[in-house]
Amino acid sequence: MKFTLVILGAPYSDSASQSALAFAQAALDDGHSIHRLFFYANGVYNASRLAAPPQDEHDLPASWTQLIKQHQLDAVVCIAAALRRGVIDATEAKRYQKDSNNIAEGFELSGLGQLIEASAASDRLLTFGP
Amino acid sequence: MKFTLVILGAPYSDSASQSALAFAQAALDDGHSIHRLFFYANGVYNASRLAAPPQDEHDLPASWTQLIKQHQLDAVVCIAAALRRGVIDATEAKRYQKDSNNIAEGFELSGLGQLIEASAASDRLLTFGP
Amino acid sequence: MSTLHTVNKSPFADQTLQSCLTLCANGDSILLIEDGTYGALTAAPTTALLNSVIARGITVYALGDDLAARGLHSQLNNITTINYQTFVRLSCEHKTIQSWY
Amino acid sequence: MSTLHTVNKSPFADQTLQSCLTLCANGDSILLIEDGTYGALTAAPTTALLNSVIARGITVYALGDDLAARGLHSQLNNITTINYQTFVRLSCEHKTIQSWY
Amino acid sequence: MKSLLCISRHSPYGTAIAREALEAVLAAAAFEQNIALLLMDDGVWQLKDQQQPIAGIQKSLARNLNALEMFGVDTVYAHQPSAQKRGLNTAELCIESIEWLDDDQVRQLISNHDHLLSF
Amino acid sequence: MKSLLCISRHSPYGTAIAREALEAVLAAAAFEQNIALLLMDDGVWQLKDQQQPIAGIQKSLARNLNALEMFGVDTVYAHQPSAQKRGLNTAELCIESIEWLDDDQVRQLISNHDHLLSF
Repeated sequence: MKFTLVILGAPYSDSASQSALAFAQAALDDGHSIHRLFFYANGVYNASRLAAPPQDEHDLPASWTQLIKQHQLDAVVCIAAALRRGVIDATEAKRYQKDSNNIAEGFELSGLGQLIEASAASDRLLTFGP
Repeated sequence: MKFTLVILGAPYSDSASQSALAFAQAALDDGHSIHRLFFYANGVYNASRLAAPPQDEHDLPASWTQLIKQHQLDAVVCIAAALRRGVIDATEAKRYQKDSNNIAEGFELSGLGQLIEASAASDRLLTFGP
Repeated sequence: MSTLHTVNKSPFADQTLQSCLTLCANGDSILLIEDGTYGALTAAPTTALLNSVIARGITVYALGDDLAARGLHSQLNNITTINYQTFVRLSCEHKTIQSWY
Repeated sequence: MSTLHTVNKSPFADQTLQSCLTLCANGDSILLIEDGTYGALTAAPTTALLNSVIARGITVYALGDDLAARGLHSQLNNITTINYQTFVRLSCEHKTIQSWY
Repeated sequence: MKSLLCISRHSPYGTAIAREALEAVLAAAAFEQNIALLLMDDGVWQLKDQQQPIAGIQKSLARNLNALEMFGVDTVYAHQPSAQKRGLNTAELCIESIEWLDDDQVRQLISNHDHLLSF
Repeated sequence: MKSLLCISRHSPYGTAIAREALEAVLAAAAFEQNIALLLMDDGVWQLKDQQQPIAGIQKSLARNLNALEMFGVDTVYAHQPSAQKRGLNTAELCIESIEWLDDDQVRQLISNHDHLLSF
């Protein structure tokens, strides 16, 4: 089956991101495909490459980046939610005259239309709430 | 009176930051002093300089930066909470081999000891929860 | 010395206001902020407990800005509407502040 | 076609599980995850409602990883413990998934 | 075309989730998708009239609700028992075209849609 | 020296707030401040024995609670009615030195401290 997962929780403060990651891994292990990961609301914080958790702690953003790379997943971060929260790429940094950016490899900023398109193209849509 | 405020909520997703800012302004207007602002848990996200909310929306991180500057406030961001969440300064970026940083002007990364010291030095300690 | 309790969660969704009302002491004050202001409504499940707390002499306040944002103007319990300046004053008048969230 | 309901909040703190149990339909399934697993306990305020839902033929599951993290091994309601693989399978077997949080 | 139902269960100003739910609904409508909105639990507070957010600090959520019709979302569904439990007077609402549903009608509405967006 | 009471009301793994509360208590103890910890509401779940967090993903909170004594926080206070309401068996706990308080004793504890850290 084709899944789309919507992730609404930040990586460290609640469990949504961790549960979504475990679900995504289980779905892929089972031979299903993931049409899109859509990071929205506080979920956009998962797309930062600047997190540096202690070495004995799970690095959730790094795990997402790895999963996305390994399975060539489409990982979209809602651009409106991300700009409000300070998750930006080089293009937006230039547009808003910010001197740096923080988006991690594998994530792409795009609009809510990507969520709508994904729901139309997927067999199952799951939300992981904060 | 001398206040210390502990801010535990992210700037956009819940109301803690907005309430704390309004309280801080009212306290300063009333002639009280703020010994320290301590940003902890998801409150550390207030210290990012990369947020770019729409022009017709309140820019909370910018308002904090302005208040801190105007009143020369001591604004400490818990370093352990911030590193886990990807809020870092130039020093930590170098230490963790990150290619950029995102902390806003006026905020300083430091340890939980700064919260403990502040509580000892303040008449009142208020927490603004998520 | 007494405590100022702030509560920021809706009593229709969350047990927080109920816990606060159960544990507040004589001489304390309670301030409803953010979604806690839904606790000012007579329809709230906490109304009986809140009225018994008020009857004990505990004053219950609500932040006017937060009531207004939510359109809460009518059918309110016996609660005093205040602004941030009064919130600051209440924080000075009580020794400690407990935030229930 | 039926719905899989996931619930991630503790019924001791939050009304979410109660709402889910009130609105689930015959043929649906319920999966307790994260702090929702506290709803598996017989001491939960939602237990009577949960048992009536089970009696209607709705199956209630709980994620084993989340039960184990919290040390919830005993005094559980009549609930099936599952892993993420079964969570994926349940998502396939129901047309829609409603996340209660 | 698949039908989408957005279920919005949270109050309007305490968190941003109600606003972000409405933005998703508006996006779906703008892309001419079959989208419906169901408000329940504290989500029905979004319907309260006379919302007066702090000028320059908060943005009105009632305005987003009012924009739905313009984008072609003609009906907003709301769970009647949620409103009743909260003493939300159905004569004091910020939008007009609301279809009130009881428990069974909510179950029916959910079963009539292909996907749920849970907020 | 001012006395600090940390009130921790949230469950151990659903959010990070319980862990960050314990880290604040450990910091206060490390700086040799007068600090006490009170667990209530879902915060009493932190005391449950046999917590088995997912290896490599979650970190044990019971370990942080056990570290308290080493840092000189001798007694952890817990609200007995919160435990009773949850069916938390006081024979199945992850630490030993707990002082159980009823409602009145919690009020007394709060009034005996100069500052509260609310988690």
